[in-house]
Amino acid sequence: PDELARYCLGLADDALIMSQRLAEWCSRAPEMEDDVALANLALDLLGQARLLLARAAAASPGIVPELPEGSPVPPEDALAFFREAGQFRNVRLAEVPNGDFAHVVVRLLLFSVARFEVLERLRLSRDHVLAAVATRGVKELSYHRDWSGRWFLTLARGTQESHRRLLAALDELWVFRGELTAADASVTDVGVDPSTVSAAVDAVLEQVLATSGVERPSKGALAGVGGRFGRDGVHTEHLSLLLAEMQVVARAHPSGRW
Amino acid sequence: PDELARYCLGLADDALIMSQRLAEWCSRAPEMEDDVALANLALDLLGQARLLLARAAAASPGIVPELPEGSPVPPEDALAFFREAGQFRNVRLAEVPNGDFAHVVVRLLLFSVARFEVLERLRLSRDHVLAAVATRGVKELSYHRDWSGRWFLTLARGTQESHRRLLAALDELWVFRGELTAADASVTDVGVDPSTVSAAVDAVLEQVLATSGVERPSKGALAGVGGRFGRDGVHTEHLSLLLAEMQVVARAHPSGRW
Amino acid sequence: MTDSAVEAHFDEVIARHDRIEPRDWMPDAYRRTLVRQIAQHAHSEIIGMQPEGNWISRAPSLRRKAILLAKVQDEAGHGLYLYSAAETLGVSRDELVDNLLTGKQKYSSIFNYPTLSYADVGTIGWLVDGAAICNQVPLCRTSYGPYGRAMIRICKEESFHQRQGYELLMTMMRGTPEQQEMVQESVNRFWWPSLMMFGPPDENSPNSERSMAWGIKRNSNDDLRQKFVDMTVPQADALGICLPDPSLAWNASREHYDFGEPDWDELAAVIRGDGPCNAQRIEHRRRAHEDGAWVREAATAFAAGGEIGD
Amino acid sequence: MTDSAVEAHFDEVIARHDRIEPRDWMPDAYRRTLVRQIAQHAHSEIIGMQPEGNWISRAPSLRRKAILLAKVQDEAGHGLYLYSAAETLGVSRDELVDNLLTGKQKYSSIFNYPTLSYADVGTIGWLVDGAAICNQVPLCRTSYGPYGRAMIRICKEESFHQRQGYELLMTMMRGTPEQQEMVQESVNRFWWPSLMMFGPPDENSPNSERSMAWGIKRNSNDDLRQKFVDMTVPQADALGICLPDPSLAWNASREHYDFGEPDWDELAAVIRGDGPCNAQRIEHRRRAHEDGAWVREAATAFAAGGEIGD
Repeated sequence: PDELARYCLGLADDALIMSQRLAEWCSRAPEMEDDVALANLALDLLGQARLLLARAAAASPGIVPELPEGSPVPPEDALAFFREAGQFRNVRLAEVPNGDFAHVVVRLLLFSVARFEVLERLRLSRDHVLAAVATRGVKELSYHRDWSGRWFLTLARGTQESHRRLLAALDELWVFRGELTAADASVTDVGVDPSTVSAAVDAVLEQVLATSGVERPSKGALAGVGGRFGRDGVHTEHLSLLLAEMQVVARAHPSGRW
Repeated sequence: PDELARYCLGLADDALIMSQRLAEWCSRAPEMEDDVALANLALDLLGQARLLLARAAAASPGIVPELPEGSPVPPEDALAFFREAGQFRNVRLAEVPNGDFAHVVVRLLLFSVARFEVLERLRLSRDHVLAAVATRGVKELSYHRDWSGRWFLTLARGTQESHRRLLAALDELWVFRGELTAADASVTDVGVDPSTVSAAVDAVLEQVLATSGVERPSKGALAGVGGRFGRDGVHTEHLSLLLAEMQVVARAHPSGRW
Repeated sequence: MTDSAVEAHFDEVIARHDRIEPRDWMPDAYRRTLVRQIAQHAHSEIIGMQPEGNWISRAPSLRRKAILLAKVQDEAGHGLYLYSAAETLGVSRDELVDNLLTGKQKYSSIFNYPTLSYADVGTIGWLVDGAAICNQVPLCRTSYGPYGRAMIRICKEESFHQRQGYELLMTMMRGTPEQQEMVQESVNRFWWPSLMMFGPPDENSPNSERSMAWGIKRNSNDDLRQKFVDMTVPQADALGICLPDPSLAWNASREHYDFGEPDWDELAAVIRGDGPCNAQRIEHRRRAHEDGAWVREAATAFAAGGEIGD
Repeated sequence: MTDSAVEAHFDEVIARHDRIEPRDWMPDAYRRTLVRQIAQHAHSEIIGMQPEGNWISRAPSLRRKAILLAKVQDEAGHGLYLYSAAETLGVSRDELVDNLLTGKQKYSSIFNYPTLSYADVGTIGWLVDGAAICNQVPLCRTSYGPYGRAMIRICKEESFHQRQGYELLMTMMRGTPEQQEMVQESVNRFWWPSLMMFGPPDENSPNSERSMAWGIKRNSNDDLRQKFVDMTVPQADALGICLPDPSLAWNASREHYDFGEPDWDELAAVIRGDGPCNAQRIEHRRRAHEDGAWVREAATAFAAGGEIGD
C-alpha cells in the first residue's frame, strides 16, 4: 500500500503542480478564448489530482501529514497544503516557472503526450479507482494533447517571431522530458511503469515535430542530484517558492474550514 | 505604550518591507558595484527595522504574536514573521513590486527624503532608544538620499531611454508619496508627526526635480479603502504575496532555532 | 419601410417592452448608449477576473481552488458573450479592447479595490455579485435582444456564483475565530463599495432617465440600492456578521431598511482614476494584451495559410 | 633588460616563490593560464551569489537575513577584486563578462546544484566555502602578485563565512527534530559535490602539473581533497550529522580518512552543461546583464557630460 500511495502521489503531484502553473495564466492569455481554454486544462488536472491524492491517502493513511486534533482538513488538502517540497513527487517539468505562450504550449505538449500514454494503459489497472481516474483522464488528456499540438503547429508555421519563440521554449524544456518516462517499476501490478510508454511517447512527439517542420532538439537530459530527480523529492529551486504561495493560507489556518 | 509601539511599528515596517524589496535586487543589478550598494541600503534598513521592532515589543509586549510555549523565537522575529498583512503598518510605497532600475531609484528617493526628515527630528526624542536609532539612521538615510538623488540625476540626463524610464517610474510611484507625510499625531510627545516634515520633504524633492530638469508630476494621491491606508493595515494586493515568501520558513518552524 | 415607418416601428417595440434586434432600425443615440453600456459591462467582467484571480494560486482547499478557477473562467466567458453582443451593434472587439486600455470606456469601479484575504473571494461573490445581479436581472428584459439574451445566461451563472460566495462565508463563519474575523474584516471593506455599484443617487444620474425611456434600463439607481440593502441585511444576520453602518435600521413605516450615505468623494476619486488599483488593473490588462500580440499575429498568419521556412 | 634577461628574472622569481607583478615580463602561456584561472574564480563568486541569494527573501530570522545578505554582498565584492586582478593582465571586465555569458569561461560546477532548504545556506558555508578555502589558502602564496593579494583578503572573509555557516548548522542541530533532519538532508546533497570541487583525480588533471611548476597552483587535487576530508569529518561528528559515505573510515596506517569515490559521471554531465541549474544560472546572469544595459549606457552618457532635452 505504501508503494501504491507513492505511485498515486507521483501522478497526483504532476497534475497538481501543472494545474497550479496553468492557473497562473488566468487573465493573462493572448485572447479570452485562450484564457477559457487554459482554465479548462487547469481544472481537468486539478480534478485528477484530487482523486489521486484521495486514493493515495486511502491506500496508506500514514502518508497524510498530521494536523491539529479536530482539524476538519480533508486528506486531499492535507497532502496538497501540508507537505514540504521534498515530499512532492512531481517531475521537474511541471514546476518550472511560466514563460511566454510558447512555453506553456511546449510544456503542455511534452506533459500531455506522456501522461496520455500512461493513463491509456492505466485504464486496465486492477485498482478500480486508478482505472476509473484513468478512463476519465484519457479523454481530458486527449484534448490537452490536441490543444497543445494544434498550437505547436500554429506557432511553428505562424510568423518568424512565433517560430523563434517556439524553438526557444522547446530548447529550454526538452531537457526535462526524460523524467516523464523514467523507469518506476515499483507498482507494476497496479500501475504503469512510465518507461514502457517511452517509445510510444517518442513516436507521437516525432510526428508533431515532423508535421510542424521543427527539428528534434539534441540536448541531453537534465542531471539530478546524486542520481535523484523530481520523483525522488529533489526538485528545482522553483518548487518551494511555488508552494510558499500555494500553501500560505491553508497553513495559516490548520484548523480552518473552507 | 500601545501608541508608542504602534508608532515604532510604522517606522520599523517601512524599513523592513523596503529592505525586503531592495534585497530582491541582489545579483540582479546593472553592475557589481550597484549590487554591493543596493545590498548596503537593504542592510541599513534591515538594521533599523530590527531595533525598532525590538523597541515596539519592549514598549508593549502584548503586540508580539503568540508562539508555541518554549519557542526560542525573539520578539523582533515574532513581529516580522508571525503577523498577518493587515497587521503591518508600512506605507504602500514600500511594498509595490520591483520594476526596473529607475523604479528602485525613484522609490528610494521618495522614501529616503521623507525618512531622513523624520529621523533628523526624531534624534531629539525623549525616548532614548528612538533617539539613538534616529541618530544612527540619519547618517544612513543621508547616504540613501544621496545615492538615489545621484542616480536620479544620472538617469534624467543620461540617455533618452533612461529619461523615459525615469519618468515612467516617477509617474507610477508619485501617487504613493502622500502616505509618507500623512498626519499621525498619536505620539507627538516622543515621536515625530510626519505631516510636520511635509514642507521640508517637498522642498528637497523640488530641488532634485529642478536639478534634473524633470517636471513635477501632477497626479493626485492614491485613494485608500474607506479612508484607510497602509499605516492602518490596508495595503495593496502585493504585501500578502511578499509576506507569503518572506515568512514561509519561519512559520513552518514556529519553535525553530536559527 | 420609410424613415418615419422604421422610427414608428422602433417606438412601438419599445412601448410594448419587446426586443429590438440587430437588423432593426434604431436611433444613433440608442446605439451609442447601448454600446457604451454593454462595453462597460464586458470590460467589468474582464477586469473583474483580476481581484478574484489574485487568490486562485492561494486557495486554501483544492475544492475552493476549483470553484474559484471555474468562476473566474466564467467571467472570461461573460466577457466573450458581451463583446459579441456589442459586435452586433457594429463595433469590433479590437476597438472595444482599445477603448478599455486607453480609458475611453470604463469598467465597474468596484474592481479598483484590492482583495486582501481569502474571505474577499466570498464577499465578492455575496455582495459584489449580489449587487451586480440586482442591477442585471432587470436587464434580462432590456429592449436590445442580443444584450437581453446574454444577460439571461449571465444572470443564471452570477446567481450560482453568489450562492457559492455566500456558502464560502457561511463555512468560514463556522470555522475558527480567526476565520470569522477575516470575514467581518472583509465585509467591512466591501460593504460601502458594493452600495456604490448602483451608481450615484438618482438626482445626480443624468443619463438614467433617457435609458429608462428606451427600455435599456428598467429601474432607478436608488430603487435598486434599496432593494439590495433589503435583501442583504437578513443574509448578514444569518451569517452572524455586522454590516458596518450605524444608521442601518428597519423602518417599519417605509417597510424598508434605512441606511447611511456612502462616501461619494472616495467613489469620485476612484472613478477619476485615483482608486487603490486603477493603474494596476489596466497595467495588468495592457501587459496581457501586449504579451499576446505575437500569438495573435501568429494565429492570423497561420489561418491565412502562411508558412515560413527555417 | 634583454629577452633572455627578463625570462631569467621570471624564472628566478618563480624559483624563490616570490611574486610576479603586472609590469614584469611573463610567458604568454603563464598569462593565459592565470587569466583563465582568475576569471573562473571571479565568475564563481558572481554565479555563486545565486544559490544562496535564493534564500535571502525567506531567511527565517532577521539576524540570519542580515548575515546572509552581507555574505552574498561579500561575494559580489570578491568578484570585483578578482575581475580587477584579471584586468591587470590585460583583459577588460566586458570581455570577462562576455566570456562567462557565452560559456567560453567556466565557473565552479558546485553552483549548478540547487539550494532546496535554508539548511543549504549553512551547508554551503560549511562545506562549499570550506572546500573553497582549502583550494584558496595555498593561492595566497600564488606567484602572481595581484591574484595572491586578492586571495589573502578573500580567504579572510571566506573563513568568516565558513564559521557562520557552521554556526547556523550547529544552531539548527540544537533546534527541533525537523531542523535536524533538514541539516542532514542538506549535507547528504552537498557532500559529494563538495568533494568534486577539488577537480578530477590527479591522474586525470592535465593542466595541474604546469600550473604547479609556475607556482600558480601549490597543491595537487587529491592532496587538497584528502586535507578537506580530514578536516571535515571531526566537524561533522561535532555537529552530530552523518556524512553520506559508507566507506568513510579512519585509516591508522595512513593517518588519514579513507573515503569513497565521487560520481565522476555526474560531475562530467554538470561540467558539460547538463547540471540541474546550469541553464538557470547563466540565464539569470544574462538577464541581469541585459536588463542593466540601458543603465550602464545612461551612466556612460552622463559621465561624458551628455545632456538631453525633454
